[in-house]
Amino acid sequence: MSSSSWNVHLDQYEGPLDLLLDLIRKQQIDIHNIPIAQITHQYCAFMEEAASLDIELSAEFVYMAATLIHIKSKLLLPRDPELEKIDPEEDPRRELVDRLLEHERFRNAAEMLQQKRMIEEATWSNPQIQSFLDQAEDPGLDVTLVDLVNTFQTVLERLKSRPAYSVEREEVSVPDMIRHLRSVFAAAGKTDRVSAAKLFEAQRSKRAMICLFLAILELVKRQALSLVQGDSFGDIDLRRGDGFDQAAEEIQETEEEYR
Amino acid sequence: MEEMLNLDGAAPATQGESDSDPALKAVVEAVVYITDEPVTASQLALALARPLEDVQKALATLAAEYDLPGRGLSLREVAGGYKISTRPEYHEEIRAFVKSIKPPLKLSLAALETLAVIAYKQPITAPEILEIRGVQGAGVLKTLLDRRLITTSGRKAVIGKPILYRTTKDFLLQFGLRDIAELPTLKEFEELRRLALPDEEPLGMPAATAEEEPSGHA
Amino acid sequence: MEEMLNLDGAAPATQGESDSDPALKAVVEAVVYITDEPVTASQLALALARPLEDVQKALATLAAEYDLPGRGLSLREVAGGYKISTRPEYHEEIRAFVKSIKPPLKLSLAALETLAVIAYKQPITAPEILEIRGVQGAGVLKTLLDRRLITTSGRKAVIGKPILYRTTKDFLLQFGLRDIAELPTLKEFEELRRLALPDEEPLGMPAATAEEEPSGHA
Repeated sequence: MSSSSWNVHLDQYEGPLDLLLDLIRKQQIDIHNIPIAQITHQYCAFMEEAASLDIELSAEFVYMAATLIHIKSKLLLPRDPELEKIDPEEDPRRELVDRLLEHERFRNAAEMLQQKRMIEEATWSNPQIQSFLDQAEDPGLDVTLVDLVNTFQTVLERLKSRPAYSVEREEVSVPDMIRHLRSVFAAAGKTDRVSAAKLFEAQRSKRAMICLFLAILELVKRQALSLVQGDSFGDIDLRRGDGFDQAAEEIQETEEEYR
Repeated sequence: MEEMLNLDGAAPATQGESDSDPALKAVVEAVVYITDEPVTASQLALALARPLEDVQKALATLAAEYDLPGRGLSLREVAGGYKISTRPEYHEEIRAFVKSIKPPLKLSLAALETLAVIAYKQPITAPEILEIRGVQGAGVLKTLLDRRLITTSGRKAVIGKPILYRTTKDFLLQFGLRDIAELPTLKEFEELRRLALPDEEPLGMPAATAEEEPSGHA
Repeated sequence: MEEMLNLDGAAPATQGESDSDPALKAVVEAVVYITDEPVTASQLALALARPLEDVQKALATLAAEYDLPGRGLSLREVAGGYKISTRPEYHEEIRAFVKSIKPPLKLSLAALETLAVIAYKQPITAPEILEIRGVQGAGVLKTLLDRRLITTSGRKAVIGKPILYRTTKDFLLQFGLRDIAELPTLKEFEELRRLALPDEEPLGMPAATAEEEPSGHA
């Protein structure tokens, strides 16, 4: 068997066991009596060929090559016939053969599953249970543990992608909130008015709310901000005063120093 | 009725078969079963590339066979086409059956998310759940409490003393867990996600564990 | 064929019917027809308030009747319950009429092999699977988990407490298996190979498939 006859399969061997099995079966070698020197030679030729074609073989291929060489050397080593009588050594190929046979069994099992699946794919059912079900029922998800884990992962990923100030709430501070207020007013444009309720509702933690409240208090104290209420029991709005930007900057600076 | 006798009684050996091709009859039965809208003889003839008369004959034979006693289904002509349906006389029993089957646990996405957060972060308060999910989910906790998937677990010693929630025994049962420690860690799942594992484990190593179990099914 | 004659021709009155109550058989057929999940004999017995043996008898009779030639449908046991479906041999003809084409379950050979290992050795841990397959790559586990073909099954009491995996009911459903015991034993595979070995040259059956399959699936 020339090495070129198997290079078409180069990328198809998922692991070294696949390759070995293929070498053995193709050459109709008795798996219980593998000519280890021949197989090792072919195996190494395959690896060289893969290397020459720049095909990256995984570490298991290298490991298997070492195993083969090890077995080969063990077979070459003469055994003391007297010792053999007392303690007959197991065929060094034995473990590998067992693994190969087991691997082959599962390969066959996989094929069997594939066939079963193909048959199943060719059948259809048309259950009519919907016409007997309560229409009002909530079309929920039929959940498993895997769904639970996947869902939690999704939640955490969403959490990561959210704006930073709401995520790391431990980091939220009064200066952060003043900065936030400035950007809110900047976005509000000429109206100069922002709904206080909406601002508070947007906060996702108690700490953020407290910081926002303190920031507003500070700005009101400096008359950079005023609270206005259209009618009694109406919504409270924040109105930006003239010195807003300057006062905000000052507070930020001093607060920053205390941190 | 005559047709039925003809088919069934008088002609066990020859005639019953001769007036309709069994293979065609089988295909026709399968197609009528699978279509939701009544299917007409000419639709069938066209799709199966068979003479219309043959298809009609097959349909008639099928209808007669479905009409025999001891059948729970009927195949009949409705609105110009043929369809299979359950016989009305068994509708009471069908409804009773549908009611009796325990529906699998169904949860909305919001409920599943909340449950996942509680499972991994328990005990946890409602504001903390909200914080992690980033979405307002009113009523979800109540759903989970009602379904006994979660329960309250004291109060957290912070301002406002919010209620803590944790998962229940029913939760473990539902998800086939012996205890909460069996819950796969996110890290474990993350590892599965990566296509090829780096060679953390030299190939030989797990052999010991594998060998303990060769008894399996093999 | 003989059976058919027996049931259909000779015995509208006596034999075919005598071994199961026709009314019960009819209800059972109607219920199996409507359900989307395979329905078990005990579910039926409970809901219909009938003895389990009677229901089992009715199911067996029905299954045999559906098995007769000239039928386009089959009523068979899958995943522990009974379901009605079209027969695979009419696949081509039916396809044109099916509205909701189920997405084909495309599994790589690697995924199928991993699935086979889990099916035969369950419950089994990821390192054990890798050891048997002789390849690194837990990526397929995630695929199998996401497709609900396998699920976690606690943890193994060894160092590191690795997660155990097992196949699911969906696995049985998607592969049309009654239960996991229906899988041929691994020994049987070996025997098949041994039987086929002598005439490997002319027919080359197992050797040929072993050679050609990887190219087909990969």
